[in-house]
Amino acid sequence: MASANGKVVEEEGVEDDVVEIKEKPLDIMRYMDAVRDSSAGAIATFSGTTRDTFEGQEVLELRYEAYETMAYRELRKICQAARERWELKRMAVAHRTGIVPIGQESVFIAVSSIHRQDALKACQFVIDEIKASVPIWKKEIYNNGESWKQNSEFLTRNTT
Amino acid sequence: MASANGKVVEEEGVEDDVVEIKEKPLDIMRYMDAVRDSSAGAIATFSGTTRDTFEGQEVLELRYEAYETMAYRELRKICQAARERWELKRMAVAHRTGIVPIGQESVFIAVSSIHRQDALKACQFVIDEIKASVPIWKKEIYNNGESWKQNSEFLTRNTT
Amino acid sequence: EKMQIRVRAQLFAHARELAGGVSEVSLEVDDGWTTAQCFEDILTRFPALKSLASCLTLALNDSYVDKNAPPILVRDGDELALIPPISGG
Amino acid sequence: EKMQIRVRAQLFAHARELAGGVSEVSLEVDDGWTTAQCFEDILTRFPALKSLASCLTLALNDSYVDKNAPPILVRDGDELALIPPISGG
Repeated sequence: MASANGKVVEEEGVEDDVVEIKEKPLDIMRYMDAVRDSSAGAIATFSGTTRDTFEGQEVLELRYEAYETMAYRELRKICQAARERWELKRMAVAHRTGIVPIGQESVFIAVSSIHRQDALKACQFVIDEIKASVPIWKKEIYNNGESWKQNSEFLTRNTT
Repeated sequence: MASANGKVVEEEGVEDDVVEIKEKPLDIMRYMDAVRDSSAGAIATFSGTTRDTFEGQEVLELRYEAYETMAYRELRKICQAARERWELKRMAVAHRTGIVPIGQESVFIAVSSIHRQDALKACQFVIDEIKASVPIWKKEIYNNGESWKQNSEFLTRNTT
Repeated sequence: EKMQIRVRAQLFAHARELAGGVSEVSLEVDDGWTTAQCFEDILTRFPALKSLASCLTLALNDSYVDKNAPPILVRDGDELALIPPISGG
Repeated sequence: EKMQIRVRAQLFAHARELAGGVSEVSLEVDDGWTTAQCFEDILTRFPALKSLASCLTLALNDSYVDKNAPPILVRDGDELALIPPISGG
Protein backbone atom coordinates (compact mmCIF):
# COMPACT_ATOMS: atom_id res chain seq x y z
CA MET A 1 0.00 0.00 0.00
CA ALA A 2 1.15 3.56 -0.65
CA SER A 3 1.45 5.92 2.27
CA ALA A 4 0.50 9.59 2.25
CA ASN A 5 3.79 10.78 0.76
CA GLY A 6 3.61 8.24 -2.05
CA LYS A 7 6.21 5.86 -0.67
CA VAL A 8 5.33 2.20 -0.76
CA VAL A 9 4.85 0.92 2.76
CA GLU A 10 5.44 -2.76 3.31
CA GLU A 11 2.75 -4.12 5.54
CA GLU A 12 2.74 -7.59 6.90
CA GLY A 13 -0.35 -9.39 5.82
CA VAL A 14 -2.00 -12.73 6.04
CA GLU A 15 -0.43 -13.72 2.70
CA ASP A 16 2.92 -13.91 4.45
CA ASP A 17 1.63 -15.94 7.34
CA VAL A 18 2.75 -19.53 7.63
CA VAL A 19 -0.21 -21.93 7.65
CA GLU A 20 0.50 -25.65 7.58
CA ILE A 21 -1.38 -28.90 8.02
CA LYS A 22 0.88 -31.89 7.90
CA GLU A 23 1.14 -35.49 8.96
CA LYS A 24 4.56 -34.96 10.55
CA PRO A 25 5.85 -33.77 13.91
CA LEU A 26 5.48 -30.00 14.14
CA ASP A 27 8.80 -28.17 13.94
CA ILE A 28 8.22 -25.61 16.69
CA MET A 29 11.48 -23.75 16.25
CA ARG A 30 10.88 -23.28 12.55
CA TYR A 31 7.56 -21.58 13.27
CA MET A 32 9.07 -19.41 15.96
CA ASP A 33 11.83 -18.38 13.58
CA ALA A 34 9.21 -17.64 10.94
CA VAL A 35 7.55 -15.05 13.19
CA ARG A 36 10.71 -13.63 14.71
CA ASP A 37 11.22 -10.06 13.47
CA SER A 38 13.73 -7.41 14.42
CA SER A 39 10.93 -4.87 14.66
CA ALA A 40 8.83 -7.06 16.96
CA GLY A 41 9.29 -7.05 20.70
CA ALA A 42 7.09 -9.99 21.54
CA ILE A 43 6.32 -13.52 20.42
CA ALA A 44 3.44 -15.43 21.98
CA THR A 45 2.88 -19.09 21.25
CA PHE A 46 0.36 -21.76 22.07
CA SER A 47 0.83 -25.51 21.78
CA GLY A 48 -1.99 -27.99 22.13
CA THR A 49 -0.44 -31.22 23.33
CA THR A 50 -2.04 -34.63 23.47
CA ARG A 51 -3.01 -35.91 26.91
CA ASP A 52 -2.76 -39.44 28.23
CA THR A 53 -6.05 -39.28 30.08
CA PHE A 54 -9.62 -38.25 29.40
CA GLU A 55 -12.09 -38.32 32.27
CA GLY A 56 -10.06 -40.93 34.09
CA GLN A 57 -9.63 -43.19 31.08
CA GLU A 58 -6.20 -43.86 29.67
CA VAL A 59 -5.78 -42.63 26.13
CA LEU A 60 -3.55 -44.94 24.13
CA GLU A 61 -3.44 -43.03 20.90
CA LEU A 62 -4.82 -39.97 19.15
CA ARG A 63 -5.60 -39.62 15.48
CA TYR A 64 -6.32 -36.38 13.74
CA GLU A 65 -8.03 -35.90 10.40
CA ALA A 66 -8.51 -32.73 8.39
CA TYR A 67 -10.73 -31.50 5.58
CA GLU A 68 -7.63 -29.88 4.20
CA THR A 69 -8.81 -27.41 1.61
CA MET A 70 -11.40 -25.96 3.95
CA ALA A 71 -9.13 -26.13 6.99
CA TYR A 72 -6.48 -24.06 5.19
CA ARG A 73 -9.13 -21.56 4.24
CA GLU A 74 -10.54 -21.30 7.75
CA LEU A 75 -7.05 -20.94 9.23
CA ARG A 76 -6.26 -18.05 6.90
CA LYS A 77 -9.59 -16.43 7.75
CA ILE A 78 -8.68 -16.69 11.42
CA CYS A 79 -5.29 -15.08 10.81
CA GLN A 80 -6.97 -12.29 8.88
CA ALA A 81 -9.50 -11.78 11.67
CA ALA A 82 -6.70 -11.62 14.22
CA ARG A 83 -4.89 -9.00 12.14
CA GLU A 84 -8.02 -6.89 12.01
CA ARG A 85 -8.28 -6.89 15.80
CA TRP A 86 -4.65 -6.45 16.83
CA GLU A 87 -1.43 -4.93 15.52
CA LEU A 88 0.53 -7.99 14.51
CA LYS A 89 3.79 -8.59 12.73
CA ARG A 90 3.86 -12.25 11.68
CA MET A 91 1.82 -15.35 12.32
CA ALA A 92 2.38 -19.06 12.00
CA VAL A 93 -0.28 -21.71 12.58
CA ALA A 94 0.28 -25.43 12.13
CA HIS A 95 -1.87 -28.48 12.80
CA ARG A 96 -0.69 -32.04 12.74
CA THR A 97 -2.75 -34.88 11.30
CA GLY A 98 -2.50 -38.63 11.50
CA ILE A 99 -1.34 -40.36 14.66
CA VAL A 100 -0.02 -37.93 17.27
CA PRO A 101 1.85 -39.64 20.14
CA ILE A 102 0.96 -38.67 23.69
CA GLY A 103 2.61 -35.48 24.88
CA GLN A 104 3.35 -34.12 21.42
CA GLU A 105 1.96 -31.04 19.73
CA SER A 106 -1.20 -31.39 17.69
CA VAL A 107 -1.47 -27.67 17.06
CA PHE A 108 1.03 -24.84 17.27
CA ILE A 109 0.44 -21.11 16.98
CA ALA A 110 3.06 -18.36 17.02
CA VAL A 111 2.35 -14.65 16.75
CA SER A 112 4.75 -11.72 16.86
CA SER A 113 3.99 -8.08 17.51
CA ILE A 114 5.64 -4.88 18.65
CA HIS A 115 3.83 -4.81 21.97
CA ARG A 116 3.10 -7.92 23.96
CA GLN A 117 -0.62 -7.41 24.46
CA ASP A 118 -1.31 -7.87 20.77
CA ALA A 119 0.60 -11.12 20.44
CA LEU A 120 -0.81 -12.56 23.66
CA LYS A 121 -4.40 -11.68 22.82
CA ALA A 122 -4.11 -12.80 19.20
CA CYS A 123 -2.62 -16.13 20.23
CA GLN A 124 -5.57 -16.82 22.54
CA PHE A 125 -8.00 -15.72 19.85
CA VAL A 126 -6.49 -18.04 17.24
CA ILE A 127 -6.71 -21.19 19.36
CA ASP A 128 -10.25 -20.32 20.42
CA GLU A 129 -11.25 -19.83 16.78
CA ILE A 130 -9.55 -23.02 15.63
CA LYS A 131 -11.57 -24.96 18.16
CA ALA A 132 -14.77 -23.31 17.00
CA SER A 133 -14.45 -23.52 13.23
CA VAL A 134 -11.58 -25.38 11.59
CA PRO A 135 -12.69 -28.72 10.10
CA ILE A 136 -10.25 -31.03 11.85
CA TRP A 137 -11.29 -34.02 13.95
CA LYS A 138 -9.66 -35.93 16.77
CA LYS A 139 -10.27 -39.52 17.67
CA GLU A 140 -9.18 -40.92 21.02
CA ILE A 141 -8.29 -44.59 21.23
CA TYR A 142 -8.75 -46.26 24.63
CA ASN A 143 -8.14 -49.76 25.91
CA ASN A 144 -11.76 -50.68 25.44
CA GLY A 145 -12.99 -48.46 22.65
CA GLU A 146 -12.58 -45.23 20.78
CA SER A 147 -14.32 -41.90 20.53
CA TRP A 148 -14.56 -39.01 18.11
CA LYS A 149 -14.21 -35.90 20.21
CA GLN A 150 -16.37 -32.81 19.85
CA ASN A 151 -15.26 -29.27 20.71
CA SER A 152 -17.78 -27.49 22.89
CA GLU A 153 -16.66 -24.29 21.16
CA PHE A 154 -18.02 -25.65 17.86
CA LEU A 155 -21.22 -26.97 19.37
CA THR A 156 -21.89 -23.62 21.03
CA ARG A 157 -21.32 -21.72 17.84
CA ASN A 158 -23.45 -24.09 15.77
CA THR A 159 -26.43 -24.53 18.03
CA THR A 160 -29.51 -23.42 16.12
CA MET B 1 1.02 -33.55 50.47
CA ALA B 2 -1.19 -36.35 51.73
CA SER B 3 -4.66 -36.66 50.34
CA ALA B 4 -7.78 -37.56 52.33
CA ASN B 5 -7.16 -41.31 52.13
CA GLY B 6 -3.60 -40.96 53.33
CA LYS B 7 -1.94 -41.53 49.96
CA VAL B 8 0.81 -39.14 49.05
CA VAL B 9 -0.31 -36.97 46.16
CA GLU B 10 2.43 -35.58 43.99
CA GLU B 11 1.64 -31.99 43.26
CA GLU B 12 3.62 -29.84 40.93
CA GLY B 13 4.98 -26.90 42.81
CA VAL B 14 7.19 -23.93 42.32
CA GLU B 15 10.17 -25.92 43.59
CA ASP B 16 10.08 -27.89 40.37
CA ASP B 17 9.79 -24.85 38.17
CA VAL B 18 12.76 -23.95 36.02
CA VAL B 19 14.03 -20.44 36.76
CA GLU B 20 17.19 -19.26 35.07
CA ILE B 21 19.15 -16.05 34.60
CA LYS B 22 22.12 -16.50 32.33
CA GLU B 23 24.48 -14.62 30.08
CA LYS B 24 23.92 -17.01 27.19
CA PRO B 25 21.36 -17.41 24.40
CA LEU B 26 18.14 -18.81 25.82
CA ASP B 27 17.52 -22.41 24.79
CA ILE B 28 13.83 -22.17 24.00
CA MET B 29 13.29 -25.82 23.20
CA ARG B 30 14.83 -26.92 26.47
CA TYR B 31 12.35 -24.79 28.39
CA MET B 32 9.43 -26.05 26.31
CA ASP B 33 10.54 -29.62 26.94
CA ALA B 34 10.83 -28.83 30.65
CA VAL B 35 7.15 -27.90 30.84
CA ARG B 36 5.87 -30.57 28.45
CA ASP B 37 3.80 -33.11 30.41
CA SER B 38 1.69 -36.03 29.28
CA SER B 39 -1.11 -34.89 31.57
CA ALA B 40 -1.09 -31.34 30.21
CA GLY B 41 -3.08 -30.33 27.17
CA ALA B 42 -1.66 -26.88 26.70
CA ILE B 43 1.62 -24.99 26.67
CA ALA B 44 1.65 -21.21 26.41
CA THR B 45 4.87 -19.31 25.93
CA PHE B 46 6.00 -15.73 25.74
CA SER B 47 9.27 -14.43 24.32
CA GLY B 48 10.44 -10.87 24.72
CA THR B 49 12.70 -10.15 21.78
CA THR B 50 15.01 -7.19 21.31
CA ARG B 51 13.91 -4.56 18.81
CA ASP B 52 16.07 -2.62 16.40
CA THR B 53 14.20 0.63 16.88
CA PHE B 54 12.96 2.76 19.75
CA GLU B 55 10.87 5.83 18.94
CA GLY B 56 12.41 6.09 15.52
CA GLN B 57 15.99 5.71 16.70
CA GLU B 58 18.06 2.78 15.60
CA VAL B 59 19.12 0.56 18.48
CA LEU B 60 22.58 -0.86 17.89
CA GLU B 61 22.86 -3.02 20.95
CA LEU B 62 21.08 -4.01 24.14
CA ARG B 63 22.66 -4.86 27.44
CA TYR B 64 20.87 -6.47 30.33
CA GLU B 65 21.98 -6.51 33.94
CA ALA B 66 20.43 -8.38 36.86
CA TYR B 67 20.53 -8.19 40.64
CA GLU B 68 20.68 -11.95 40.54
CA THR B 69 19.89 -13.11 44.06
CA MET B 70 16.85 -10.87 44.26
CA ALA B 71 15.81 -11.50 40.67
CA TYR B 72 15.72 -15.26 41.30
CA ARG B 73 13.68 -14.67 44.40
CA GLU B 74 11.20 -12.39 42.65
CA LEU B 75 10.85 -14.82 39.74
CA ARG B 76 10.01 -17.67 42.12
CA LYS B 77 7.50 -15.47 43.92
CA ILE B 78 5.87 -14.73 40.58
CA CYS B 79 5.67 -18.43 39.73
CA GLN B 80 4.13 -19.11 43.13
CA ALA B 81 1.61 -16.32 42.63
CA ALA B 82 0.68 -17.71 39.22
CA ARG B 83 0.14 -21.17 40.74
CA GLU B 84 -2.17 -19.69 43.35
CA ARG B 85 -4.32 -18.11 40.66
CA TRP B 86 -4.45 -20.86 38.03
CA GLU B 87 -4.23 -24.63 37.78
CA LEU B 88 -0.80 -25.13 36.33
CA LYS B 89 1.39 -28.10 35.63
CA ARG B 90 4.92 -26.81 35.04
CA MET B 91 6.60 -23.47 34.56
CA ALA B 92 9.89 -22.28 33.13
CA VAL B 93 11.09 -18.69 33.19
CA ALA B 94 14.45 -17.53 31.86
CA HIS B 95 16.05 -14.13 31.44
CA ARG B 96 19.18 -13.40 29.54
CA THR B 97 21.80 -10.93 30.71
CA GLY B 98 24.78 -9.29 29.06
CA ILE B 99 24.65 -8.24 25.43
CA VAL B 100 21.54 -9.51 23.62
CA PRO B 101 21.72 -9.15 19.82
CA ILE B 102 18.77 -7.59 18.02
CA GLY B 103 15.94 -10.00 17.38
CA GLN B 104 16.91 -12.50 20.04
CA GLU B 105 15.09 -13.46 23.20
CA SER B 106 15.81 -11.50 26.35
CA VAL B 107 13.12 -13.28 28.33
CA PHE B 108 11.27 -16.55 27.84
CA ILE B 109 8.32 -17.94 29.73
CA ALA B 110 6.67 -21.34 29.24
CA VAL B 111 3.69 -22.62 31.20
CA SER B 112 1.81 -25.90 30.84
CA SER B 113 -1.64 -26.76 32.13
CA ILE B 114 -4.47 -29.18 31.52
CA HIS B 115 -6.78 -26.55 30.08
CA ARG B 116 -5.54 -23.78 27.85
CA GLN B 117 -7.05 -20.85 29.73
CA ASP B 118 -4.80 -21.43 32.70
CA ALA B 119 -1.58 -21.54 30.70
CA LEU B 120 -2.52 -18.56 28.56
CA LYS B 121 -3.55 -16.39 31.50
CA ALA B 122 -0.59 -17.42 33.63
CA CYS B 123 1.84 -16.65 30.82
CA GLN B 124 0.47 -13.14 30.49
CA PHE B 125 0.55 -12.68 34.24
CA VAL B 126 4.19 -13.75 34.51
CA ILE B 127 5.49 -11.32 31.89
CA ASP B 128 3.43 -8.49 33.38
CA GLU B 129 4.83 -9.24 36.82
CA ILE B 130 8.40 -9.52 35.58
CA LYS B 131 8.11 -6.05 34.10
CA ALA B 132 6.73 -4.70 37.34
CA SER B 133 9.05 -6.21 39.90
CA VAL B 134 12.09 -8.24 38.85
CA PRO B 135 15.36 -6.31 39.36
CA ILE B 136 16.78 -6.53 35.86
CA TRP B 137 17.79 -3.52 33.78
CA LYS B 138 18.09 -2.89 30.06
CA LYS B 139 20.35 -0.36 28.43
CA GLU B 140 19.84 0.62 24.80
CA ILE B 141 22.86 1.72 22.81
CA TYR B 142 22.21 4.09 19.92
CA ASN B 143 24.43 5.74 17.34
CA ASN B 144 24.66 8.90 19.36
CA GLY B 145 24.12 7.84 22.94
CA GLU B 146 22.68 5.31 25.28
CA SER B 147 19.76 5.03 27.64
CA TRP B 148 18.77 2.99 30.66
CA LYS B 149 15.14 1.98 30.02
CA GLN B 150 12.39 2.12 32.61
CA ASN B 151 9.33 -0.12 32.66
CA SER B 152 6.14 1.87 33.07
CA GLU B 153 4.78 -1.18 34.92
CA PHE B 154 7.41 -0.66 37.64
CA LEU B 155 6.92 3.09 37.80
CA THR B 156 3.17 2.65 38.15
CA ARG B 157 3.54 0.14 40.93
CA ASN B 158 6.13 2.23 42.77
CA THR B 159 4.55 5.66 42.58
CA THR B 160 4.05 6.93 46.12
CA GLU C 1 -36.77 -31.89 -18.44
CA LYS C 2 -34.27 -30.96 -15.70
CA MET C 3 -30.59 -31.11 -16.38
CA GLN C 4 -28.49 -33.37 -14.24
CA ILE C 5 -25.54 -31.82 -12.45
CA ARG C 6 -22.71 -33.47 -10.67
CA VAL C 7 -21.85 -32.67 -7.06
CA ARG C 8 -18.92 -34.23 -5.23
CA ALA C 9 -19.74 -35.04 -1.60
CA GLN C 10 -17.03 -35.75 0.97
CA LEU C 11 -17.65 -37.54 4.25
CA PHE C 12 -15.31 -37.00 7.17
CA ALA C 13 -14.49 -38.63 10.47
CA HIS C 14 -17.48 -40.23 12.14
CA ALA C 15 -19.67 -39.65 9.09
CA ARG C 16 -17.26 -41.61 6.90
CA GLU C 17 -17.17 -44.45 9.42
CA LEU C 18 -20.95 -44.65 9.61
CA ALA C 19 -21.05 -44.72 5.81
CA GLY C 20 -18.96 -47.88 5.93
CA GLY C 21 -15.73 -46.12 5.06
CA VAL C 22 -17.07 -44.21 2.07
CA SER C 23 -15.15 -40.92 1.98
CA GLU C 24 -16.37 -39.51 -1.29
CA VAL C 25 -19.54 -39.85 -3.33
CA SER C 26 -20.28 -38.41 -6.73
CA LEU C 27 -23.91 -37.27 -6.71
CA GLU C 28 -25.94 -36.76 -9.83
CA VAL C 29 -28.79 -34.50 -8.94
CA ASP C 30 -31.29 -32.25 -10.66
CA ASP C 31 -30.20 -28.74 -11.47
CA GLY C 32 -32.03 -26.60 -8.93
CA TRP C 33 -31.48 -28.85 -5.96
CA THR C 34 -30.43 -27.34 -2.69
CA THR C 35 -27.65 -28.42 -0.37
CA ALA C 36 -30.32 -29.76 1.99
CA GLN C 37 -31.76 -31.92 -0.75
CA CYS C 38 -28.33 -33.30 -1.57
CA PHE C 39 -27.87 -34.07 2.11
CA GLU C 40 -31.18 -35.94 2.24
CA ASP C 41 -30.09 -37.89 -0.81
CA ILE C 42 -26.92 -38.95 0.96
CA LEU C 43 -28.88 -40.01 4.04
CA THR C 44 -31.09 -42.16 1.86
CA ARG C 45 -28.08 -43.88 0.37
CA PHE C 46 -26.32 -44.29 3.74
CA PRO C 47 -29.08 -44.73 6.34
CA ALA C 48 -26.58 -45.30 9.15
CA LEU C 49 -25.79 -41.60 8.86
CA LYS C 50 -29.23 -40.71 10.17
CA SER C 51 -28.08 -41.25 13.75
CA LEU C 52 -25.55 -38.46 13.24
CA ALA C 53 -27.67 -36.27 10.96
CA SER C 54 -28.76 -33.74 13.57
CA CYS C 55 -25.11 -33.13 14.51
CA LEU C 56 -23.85 -32.76 10.99
CA THR C 57 -22.98 -29.42 9.46
CA LEU C 58 -22.70 -28.98 5.72
CA ALA C 59 -20.04 -27.09 3.84
CA LEU C 60 -20.29 -26.04 0.21
CA ASN C 61 -17.08 -25.25 -1.65
CA ASP C 62 -15.14 -24.90 1.60
CA SER C 63 -17.69 -22.63 3.28
CA TYR C 64 -20.05 -23.59 6.04
CA VAL C 65 -23.73 -23.72 5.10
CA ASP C 66 -25.76 -21.79 7.64
CA LYS C 67 -28.76 -23.89 8.64
CA ASN C 68 -30.74 -20.75 9.34
CA ALA C 69 -29.98 -19.01 6.08
CA PRO C 70 -32.10 -19.31 2.94
CA PRO C 71 -31.54 -22.54 0.99
CA ILE C 72 -28.53 -22.60 -1.31
CA LEU C 73 -28.71 -24.09 -4.77
CA VAL C 74 -25.92 -26.41 -5.78
CA ARG C 75 -24.21 -26.01 -9.13
CA ASP C 76 -22.38 -28.41 -11.39
CA GLY C 77 -18.95 -29.23 -10.02
CA ASP C 78 -19.72 -28.06 -6.49
CA GLU C 79 -18.09 -29.74 -3.50
CA LEU C 80 -20.28 -30.61 -0.56
CA ALA C 81 -18.88 -31.82 2.73
CA LEU C 82 -20.52 -33.56 5.67
CA ILE C 83 -18.89 -32.11 8.74
CA PRO C 84 -19.36 -33.83 12.11
CA PRO C 85 -18.68 -31.70 15.22
CA ILE C 86 -15.05 -30.69 14.94
CA SER C 87 -12.33 -31.44 17.47
CA GLY C 88 -9.11 -29.89 16.25
CA GLY C 89 -6.87 -27.49 18.07
CA GLU D 1 28.50 4.32 72.72
CA LYS D 2 26.80 2.87 69.73
CA MET D 3 28.09 -0.30 68.15
CA GLN D 4 29.17 -0.15 64.59
CA ILE D 5 27.58 -2.60 62.19
CA ARG D 6 28.50 -3.48 58.68
CA VAL D 7 26.07 -3.24 55.80
CA ARG D 8 26.93 -4.19 52.24
CA ALA D 9 25.39 -1.87 49.69
CA GLN D 10 25.13 -2.77 46.01
CA LEU D 11 24.60 -0.25 43.25
CA PHE D 12 23.05 -1.33 39.97
CA ALA D 13 22.71 -0.02 36.45
CA HIS D 14 22.40 3.74 36.26
CA ALA D 15 23.15 4.12 39.98
CA ARG D 16 26.46 2.32 39.54
CA GLU D 17 27.35 4.50 36.58
CA LEU D 18 26.58 7.70 38.46
CA ALA D 19 28.72 6.45 41.32
CA GLY D 20 31.65 6.31 38.94
CA GLY D 21 31.42 2.56 38.44
CA VAL D 22 31.28 1.66 42.11
CA SER D 23 29.11 -1.47 42.31
CA GLU D 24 29.54 -2.35 45.95
CA VAL D 25 30.23 -0.36 49.12
CA SER D 26 30.80 -1.68 52.58
CA LEU D 27 29.10 0.71 54.98
CA GLU D 28 29.99 0.98 58.64
CA VAL D 29 27.05 2.53 60.37
CA ASP D 30 25.66 2.87 63.87
CA ASP D 31 23.55 0.03 65.16
CA GLY D 32 20.02 1.41 65.08
CA TRP D 33 20.29 3.08 61.72
CA THR D 34 17.47 2.72 59.24
CA THR D 35 17.66 1.83 55.58
CA ALA D 36 16.84 5.45 54.80
CA GLN D 37 19.78 6.64 56.85
CA CYS D 38 22.10 4.24 55.05
CA PHE D 39 20.76 5.56 51.79
CA GLU D 40 21.45 9.16 52.81
CA ASP D 41 24.95 8.09 53.78
CA ILE D 42 25.53 6.70 50.31
CA LEU D 43 24.20 9.89 48.71
CA THR D 44 26.67 11.89 50.77
CA ARG D 45 29.52 9.72 49.58
CA PHE D 46 28.37 9.74 45.94
CA PRO D 47 26.67 13.10 45.36
CA ALA D 48 26.12 12.37 41.67
CA LEU D 49 23.48 9.88 42.81
CA LYS D 50 21.29 12.71 44.07
CA SER D 51 19.99 13.35 40.55
CA LEU D 52 18.60 9.81 40.56
CA ALA D 53 17.63 9.62 44.23
CA SER D 54 13.92 10.25 43.83
CA CYS D 55 13.71 7.39 41.31
CA LEU D 56 15.64 4.90 43.38
CA THR D 57 14.01 2.09 45.28
CA LEU D 58 15.81 0.29 48.09
CA ALA D 59 15.92 -3.42 48.71
CA LEU D 60 17.05 -5.02 51.95
CA ASN D 61 18.16 -8.65 51.86
CA ASP D 62 16.50 -9.20 48.50
CA SER D 63 13.18 -7.60 49.47
CA TYR D 64 11.89 -4.25 48.36
CA VAL D 65 11.71 -1.59 51.05
CA ASP D 66 8.32 0.07 50.98
CA LYS D 67 8.77 3.83 51.13
CA ASN D 68 5.42 4.19 52.85
CA ALA D 69 6.01 1.58 55.52
CA PRO D 70 7.55 2.31 58.93
CA PRO D 71 11.33 2.69 58.88
CA ILE D 72 13.33 -0.54 58.90
CA LEU D 73 16.42 -0.95 61.03
CA VAL D 74 19.45 -2.46 59.41
CA ARG D 75 21.38 -5.25 61.11
CA ASP D 76 24.95 -6.40 60.91
CA GLY D 77 25.59 -8.29 57.68
CA ASP D 78 22.53 -6.93 55.89
CA GLU D 79 22.57 -6.38 52.16
CA LEU D 80 21.16 -3.13 50.85
CA ALA D 81 20.60 -2.52 47.16
CA LEU D 82 19.98 0.68 45.24
CA ILE D 83 17.46 -0.19 42.56
CA PRO D 84 16.86 2.21 39.68
CA PRO D 85 13.59 1.79 37.77
CA ILE D 86 13.73 -1.71 36.33
CA SER D 87 13.53 -2.62 32.67
CA GLY D 88 13.67 -6.37 32.37
CA GLY D 89 11.23 -8.65 30.62
